[in-house]
Amino acid sequence: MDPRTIRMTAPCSLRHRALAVRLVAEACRLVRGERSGDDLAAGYDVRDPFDVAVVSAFAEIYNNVALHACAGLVDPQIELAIAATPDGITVEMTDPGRRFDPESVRSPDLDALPEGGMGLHIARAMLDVVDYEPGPPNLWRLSKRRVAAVDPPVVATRTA
Amino acid sequence: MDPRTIRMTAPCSLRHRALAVRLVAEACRLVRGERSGDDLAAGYDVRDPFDVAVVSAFAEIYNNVALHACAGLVDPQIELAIAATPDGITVEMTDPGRRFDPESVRSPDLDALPEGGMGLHIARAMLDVVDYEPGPPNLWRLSKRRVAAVDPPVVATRTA
Amino acid sequence: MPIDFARADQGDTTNLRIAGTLDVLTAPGLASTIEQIVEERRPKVVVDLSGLDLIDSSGVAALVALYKRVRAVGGQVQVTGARDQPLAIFKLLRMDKVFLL
Amino acid sequence: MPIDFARADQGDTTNLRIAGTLDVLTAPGLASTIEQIVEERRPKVVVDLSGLDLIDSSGVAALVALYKRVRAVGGQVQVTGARDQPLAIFKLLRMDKVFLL
Ligand SMILES: Nc1ncnc2c1ncn2[C@@H]1O[C@H](COP(=O)(O)OP(=O)(O)O)[C@@H](O)[C@H]1O
Ligand SMILES: Nc1ncnc2c1ncn2[C@@H]1O[C@H](COP(=O)(O)OP(=O)(O)O)[C@@H](O)[C@H]1O
Repeated sequence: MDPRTIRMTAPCSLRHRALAVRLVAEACRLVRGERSGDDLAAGYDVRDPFDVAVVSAFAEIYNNVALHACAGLVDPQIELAIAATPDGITVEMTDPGRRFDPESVRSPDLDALPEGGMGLHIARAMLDVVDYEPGPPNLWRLSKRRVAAVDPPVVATRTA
Repeated sequence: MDPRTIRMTAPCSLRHRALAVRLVAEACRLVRGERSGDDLAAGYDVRDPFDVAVVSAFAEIYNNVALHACAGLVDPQIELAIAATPDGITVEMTDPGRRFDPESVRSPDLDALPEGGMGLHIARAMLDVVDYEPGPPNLWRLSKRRVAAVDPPVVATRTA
Repeated sequence: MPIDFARADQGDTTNLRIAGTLDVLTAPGLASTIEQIVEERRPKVVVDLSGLDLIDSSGVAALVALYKRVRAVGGQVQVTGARDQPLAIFKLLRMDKVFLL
Repeated sequence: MPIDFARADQGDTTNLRIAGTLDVLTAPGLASTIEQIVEERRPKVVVDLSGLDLIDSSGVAALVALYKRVRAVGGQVQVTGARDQPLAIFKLLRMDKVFLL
């Protein structure tokens, strides 16, 4: 177990969401190498595009877990394991709830101005990795690299 | 293990302090019964006297643990267990660091305008309970009731 | 700031200012205001999001519902002022064009 | 806002505005400014804390050091504008009277 991993266990409900979201947001600051801990009272910065992406995606996944997976359970708890390094962030979240198949969720038809079904799409678009292993406990693995690869993909070209 | 307990494990350093302090601050909002999770972007509220007391005290104890107890350790980790109920909050923090005797720390002579030695005094004055059990791991138990007892103390009166 | 919204009517135009966070926890608080605006068949609704700090998919859904319903009764909706995280979400969902941001 | 401070001299008076958080992480950033003010033997230092949101015992220690050192070289210090958590800490440490809050 990496001693730098940040772990949290907390009730899985919307009421407790801020505990998890704030922890993830604070971990993003560690990724960016900002000195943490010195801005408690000030406006909370979710302006940096990296933080925007990670916090937005995580909040969608958390909402789904609280609303869909853990609905009806008595005192469900989630577990978070956050690895924040200068290269990026990985958040693993386990929940004791209903399993499901994320592959069954289609991308929304954005031209139709959907009024739902956008959560997973947002998470996938914002992150590099959105993996799910059904359980119980179910495991979400969310990950984003800090610096997007700048090398263009190698494209094999053929002359026809 | 109470399923409503909020637990965190994280590196014990000043750099990681905000993770712990934010979690404690967010737990204070749960004590106050505020709906949490809906003010991520806004100014962070440490105005409520209860929150002011708990966050101020916890930050002092955390600083001491990071600076005095865990100094020199390789990858020290703290563990937090937070119980937030409408009655108040209890934060237990364990650290793998040097043990010490808090009784040996005198109250500062405030009239002398001290330039140090105020941390434990602040914590004790702000909270109802500041207990310490030497380890390892060392355990701090910090607790504050939401509503101070309103009954005046029973004073035995005697006629001289 | 949880959510903070204000409606002000001026002639044919209804100005709706939404500030703070619009998400699964707070969006339900907008529902009755949206309902009223639709019932009153307001011809023009201007939604000012310059004070909005955070939105999630439930918040977007609430705005889309407002947009669709007002248009369904013949009205127009214009969304202005989105910035930061909300703007990023609208762009990702390609709603910046619909909302004329 | 980590810490944010500004020094402005006007005649005999040095105005020092400290905003944000003044704590074990940020207080060291003030040290050289304090050093300078003491070296220059400024006769009057007014510390404006109206923008200060949070302080801890290390932050208090930095202000006390400023106070003592300026006075040791014959100057005066006035601390103004403390509110919320910092004011609660000053009162607890009975510094509200010294600082004339
Ligand atoms: N963690 C989960 N556990 C169970 N079902 C889920 C989970 N996440 C998503 N779902 C299902 O997938 C659907 C689509 O999810 P999503 O794309 O986030 O949109 P929305 O939550 O707005 O419906 C949900 O309506 C729900 O039925
Ligand atoms: N958790 C701890 N572990 C070891 N020593 C400690 C701890 N907390 C406090 N101390 C000791 O007690 C002293 C007084 O602590 P405190 O009242 O917080 O003031 P300060 O940290 O400003 O000196 C510290 O200087 C340190 O020597």
